[in-house]
Amino acid sequence: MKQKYYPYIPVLLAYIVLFLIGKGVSGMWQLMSMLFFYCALGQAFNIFLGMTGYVDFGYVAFLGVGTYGMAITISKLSHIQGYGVLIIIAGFFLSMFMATLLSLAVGAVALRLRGAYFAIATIGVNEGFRFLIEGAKIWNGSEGIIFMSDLNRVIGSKTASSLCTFWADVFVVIIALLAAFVTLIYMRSKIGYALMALREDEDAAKVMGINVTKYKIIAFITSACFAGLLGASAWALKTPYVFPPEVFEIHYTVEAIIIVLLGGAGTLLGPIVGGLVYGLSKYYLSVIIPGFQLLIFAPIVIIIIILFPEGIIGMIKKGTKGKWIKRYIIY
Amino acid sequence: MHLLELIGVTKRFGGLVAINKIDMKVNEGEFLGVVGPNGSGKTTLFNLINGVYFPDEGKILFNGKDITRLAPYRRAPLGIGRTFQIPRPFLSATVLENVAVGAMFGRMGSDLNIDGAFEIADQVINRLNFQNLRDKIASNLTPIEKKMMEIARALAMKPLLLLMDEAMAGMHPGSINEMVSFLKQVAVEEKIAVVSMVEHIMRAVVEMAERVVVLHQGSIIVDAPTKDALTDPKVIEVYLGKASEE
Amino acid sequence: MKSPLRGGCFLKGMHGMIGNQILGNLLQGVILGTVYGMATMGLSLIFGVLKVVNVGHGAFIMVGAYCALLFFNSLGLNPIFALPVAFFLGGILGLFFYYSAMQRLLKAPELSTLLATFSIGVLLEEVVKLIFGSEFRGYNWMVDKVDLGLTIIPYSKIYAFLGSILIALALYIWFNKTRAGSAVRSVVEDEEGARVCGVNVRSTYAFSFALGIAITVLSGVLLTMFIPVGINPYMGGGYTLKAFVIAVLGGLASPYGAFFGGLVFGLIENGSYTIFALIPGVEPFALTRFFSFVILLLILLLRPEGILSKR
Amino acid sequence: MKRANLLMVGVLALFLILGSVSISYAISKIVIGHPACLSGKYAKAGEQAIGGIKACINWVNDVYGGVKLNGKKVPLEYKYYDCESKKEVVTSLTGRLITVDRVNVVFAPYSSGLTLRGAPIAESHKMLYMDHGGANDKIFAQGFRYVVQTIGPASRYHEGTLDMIHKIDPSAKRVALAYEDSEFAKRVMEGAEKHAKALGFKIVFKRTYPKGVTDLTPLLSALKATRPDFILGGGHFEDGQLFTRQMADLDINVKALSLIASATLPAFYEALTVLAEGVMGPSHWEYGVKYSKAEAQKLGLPWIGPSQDEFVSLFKKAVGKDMIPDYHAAEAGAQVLAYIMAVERANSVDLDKVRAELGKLKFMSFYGGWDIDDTGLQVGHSMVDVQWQGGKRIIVWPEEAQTGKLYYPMPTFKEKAQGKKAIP
Repeated sequence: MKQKYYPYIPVLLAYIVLFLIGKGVSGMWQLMSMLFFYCALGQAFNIFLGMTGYVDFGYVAFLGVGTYGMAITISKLSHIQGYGVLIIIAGFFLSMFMATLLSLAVGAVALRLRGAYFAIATIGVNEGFRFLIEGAKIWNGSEGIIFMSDLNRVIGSKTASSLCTFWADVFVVIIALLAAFVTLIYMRSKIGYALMALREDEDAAKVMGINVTKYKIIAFITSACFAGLLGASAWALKTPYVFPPEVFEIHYTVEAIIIVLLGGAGTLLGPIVGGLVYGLSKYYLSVIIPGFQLLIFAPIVIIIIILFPEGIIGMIKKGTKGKWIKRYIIY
Repeated sequence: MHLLELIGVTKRFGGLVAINKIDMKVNEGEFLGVVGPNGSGKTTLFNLINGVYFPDEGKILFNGKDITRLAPYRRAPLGIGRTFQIPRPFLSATVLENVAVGAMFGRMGSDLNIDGAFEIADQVINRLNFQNLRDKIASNLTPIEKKMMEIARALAMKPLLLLMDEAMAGMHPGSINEMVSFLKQVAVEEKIAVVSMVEHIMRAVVEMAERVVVLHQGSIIVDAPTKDALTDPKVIEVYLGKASEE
Repeated sequence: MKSPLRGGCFLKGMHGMIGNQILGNLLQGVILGTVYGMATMGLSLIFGVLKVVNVGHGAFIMVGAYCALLFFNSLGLNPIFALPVAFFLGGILGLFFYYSAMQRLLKAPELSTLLATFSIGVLLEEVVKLIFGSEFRGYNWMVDKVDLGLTIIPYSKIYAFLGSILIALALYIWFNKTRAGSAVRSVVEDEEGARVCGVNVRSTYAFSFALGIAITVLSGVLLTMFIPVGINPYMGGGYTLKAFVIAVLGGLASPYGAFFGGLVFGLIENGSYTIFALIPGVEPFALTRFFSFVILLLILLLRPEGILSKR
Repeated sequence: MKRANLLMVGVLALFLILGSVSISYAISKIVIGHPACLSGKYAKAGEQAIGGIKACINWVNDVYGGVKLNGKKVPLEYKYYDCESKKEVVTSLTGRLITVDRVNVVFAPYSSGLTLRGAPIAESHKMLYMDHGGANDKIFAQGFRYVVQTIGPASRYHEGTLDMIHKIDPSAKRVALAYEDSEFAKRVMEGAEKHAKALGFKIVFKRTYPKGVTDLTPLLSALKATRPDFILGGGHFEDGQLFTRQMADLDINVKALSLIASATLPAFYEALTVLAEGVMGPSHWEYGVKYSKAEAQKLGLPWIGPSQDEFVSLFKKAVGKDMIPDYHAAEAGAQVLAYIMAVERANSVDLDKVRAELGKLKFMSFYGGWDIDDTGLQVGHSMVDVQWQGGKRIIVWPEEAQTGKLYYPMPTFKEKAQGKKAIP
């Protein structure tokens, strides 16, 4: 029964190692915090994209509302003195709540659609939502919210800056670990098998007695919640401002897709591997050949899609089906 | 009371009628063969029984419960299992996992945990004795192996009614007989009613089925014990009509 | 927001001024919409045949725009001459990307095809950026204007309008009157059937992809005849999103559906502005965008086969 | 062994003596830190800024002879990293500059967003943080004590234009505002609206359009119906081209058209050719402005730094290519001058003293005036207005910076099409 959770050990170790490198080697923390972000992004998106095979092209919208959730809480509650930490926690809750709400709305609409239609619908949701915010001047419209001063007032400028520079990243790591854990729990439960079945053959899955809609929505909401939290910490707390065009930038969705695909969709270890490979290559490409990263990266992605559709972990996993290494490490 | 009962069921697609006012009964544990040439509406009939389509007219009762408009995923737990004409395995999963999924969401599903499901899967695989395939990934199976796996998956659902769409097509006679005898054995033990659908009247069906329903252009032309059915002039006509094509 | 503008509007009277404005905008909408429709036919054709959504669609429009730009600025040639070249270039690009990538992804899940087409778009953008830089370019084709009272329309727009119609018409004839055309159509309708009827589906794939890209690049030229400025490597993104809405309006898998979808879209975008402008305290322009995506969702839910198709 | 001990004693003694004389001599150099945008989407502006900073640092060290501190001349040094225009990177580099490199002042990266990203770290480490690339006024409403601005705030971009028209054409009263719906352009719009009302203009149209818009026809036809005398607008690079082009298509003729960001760029004229004739745009600085020592004396302001031509040649040397500096370079350079002036007046690099002096500081350089209010917002620098005349960018406002007369009213699009140039 215990061994159920062994596959979590490598995940845990990976993040601990990254954390130690970041703390230990001077000047490394920033690179690590970037990697944390990408890994967490992949980990969260994997729960939906990887496990259901549905391509949500509007995923970044959930990070967006998450960012707004934190921004709104802090700027609205900043006048209350002496509850700093509580306000931050409240912010996380609002972020999660808003992300859940949006995911429910989107799920109710878009999850009736399949394949390309679903992808297009979700793009529509993301863009539409952004233009609604700008057009109807919701949450200050295009001017966004700059809440540094509020954050200072809430927890004091010293704490605020250590929040921006250190704790926000720690939260990201925690979110990543949580997402990974939930992924594992799902994989080892009926949810995981139901999702696998509907990913492979939705109609057959129905006939087998699987309530596909239910399981799709479970995965969708879970994934969206983590996205909301991620937005709240990696964007709102790390940069105390939010401008609509920045938080609904579709390229973040694409990055997330690449990470998941690179590491291996629907695998536990995939997002970390994908996040590391993507983050590092992106970082060093931009150091070596600033401005030409994409020119190199785009064809590489195409080649990977064609040659290794299962992603790095996916391939290893396939090779090790039923062997002990798979049961404990590659999952 | 009958296990399955279709009352005046009709299904249309656009203009044309696929299933025309069909009345049909299946008793617990019986072996029923549904025979009919291509396009006679067999697959549509199955899709109506397990809820892929809803009928335009008529009622479908299962164990006396009206399931006419019940979603397919709610029918499997009642005990309706199915195999497809072209097997539809979950390709990325191992054979064991495929079969286990059957158990997980089948009739016993609600009171089975993961491990329980895998035990049942193991049992079924052992009975069909293809342990050698147990940990193979479904995408690497041969078509026949896929069919076998699908039957195992369906049996793991512990169905009361098993709908088999061209289950033995493409198998060589040896394994067909094996299969048939195996199915009979299981069916008897677990009181499964098997509805096996075939395009042509073949020994397997004859041996297996106690009763045959012959479909033609969406309606039942004959519903009789196997021996009488096979000698029925209407049937012969239908199949002579088809003979030329073969 | 009590900007004197609104006061002014109401004083001048809704019906008179606002009415003319709406009509004028609708007229502009029809013209622009036709060009948009033309610019979406390629997307629909490719989806119809290969069941692949070309997320890099806009990048090919961008390539067309650069064709027109070079023809005018470097060769001093009227952009109309760029049309055949763009078509040819598009065909080559299409074949190249089909055989190098798409061919291997036909049976792959959406995840792969969407990401692949997106990456192809990025690749094009970066190559163009490498060659021409990321400045916003444009050309100034001096043509006369016609004043229709309601609004003024320069001839360049009218050429683009007529060009789009003619090309759409040509495609229509080609689809319905030629053998190759009907082969493509049969694959769209029922691939299995087509195979049985002896249509070479694989070559039809390659051909349709190439044709789809070709008319997309071509439409890029037409678009610059409508808007000859702001040409830069990343101009495509906006058009991709528009194309999605339009394609869905037309039923995603039908090129002519897309063409008329474009018309409708143009009317919606231009028409709704003046209406939204009457709501105090909002940014009407952003709302028109929001509105178009609402329509996208509604159609996907209620009539995924498009507004024009009869069920 | 023995020798080592002796040596140590000697060293200690030396330190004691030096220490007892005066601690303040410990400062042997002043370091400016900068998380610059060498790559990424702001690379162009970043390269300019670095060039400008280097140019002015070289001027200080070689021409000016270093920073006067307790009667000694202390050299300036420059320490910068590439932030890749990524918010993720700015944070850590700012931290590194302060904690590891121990710089005396940090110059913010380009853009309001990135500037905001670094501000909290600087603030928490009690470090002076000078902003030459973030125009959003809101930065200075966040309660930062040590953030100081050199770039003019967005809200003032169009003030000069309004003043100019107010002065030369009292009959032009109807103004239309049409800006991009972005954080920056919105600020410009608000500022313009406030100033216009103050000057008694009548705002007949006020609308925005979304980023990345491809067709402005509906907005412009609504605008046309309000018959404005002149139009202020813009936001980014592409929309300005589109705006002017479609004005021409719809034959909307006004006495003046001023667009932020796009109109001052060469690409603007290249794309529109004759249609761009007479179009104006505000800029923080353009090559050719006439700010000079004499000018400064006339206004009673202290003058410091290189003359414009000196600056340009220093800049070319610094970037190592024949490139004309734009306002990104000028404002970054001017910021160096502002800092050393404050240090000299404070006669110390102590944060609070320097900040206090910056608060009082008022001076002119090749970049123009420099003066901040008590929130740190730049109020002393007025922008110049540039107009396209015969394919050249002519500075037409303010008068003390003029390189040519304003062509007013702007020729109609028909006249332009017939080849009429906006040359007075």
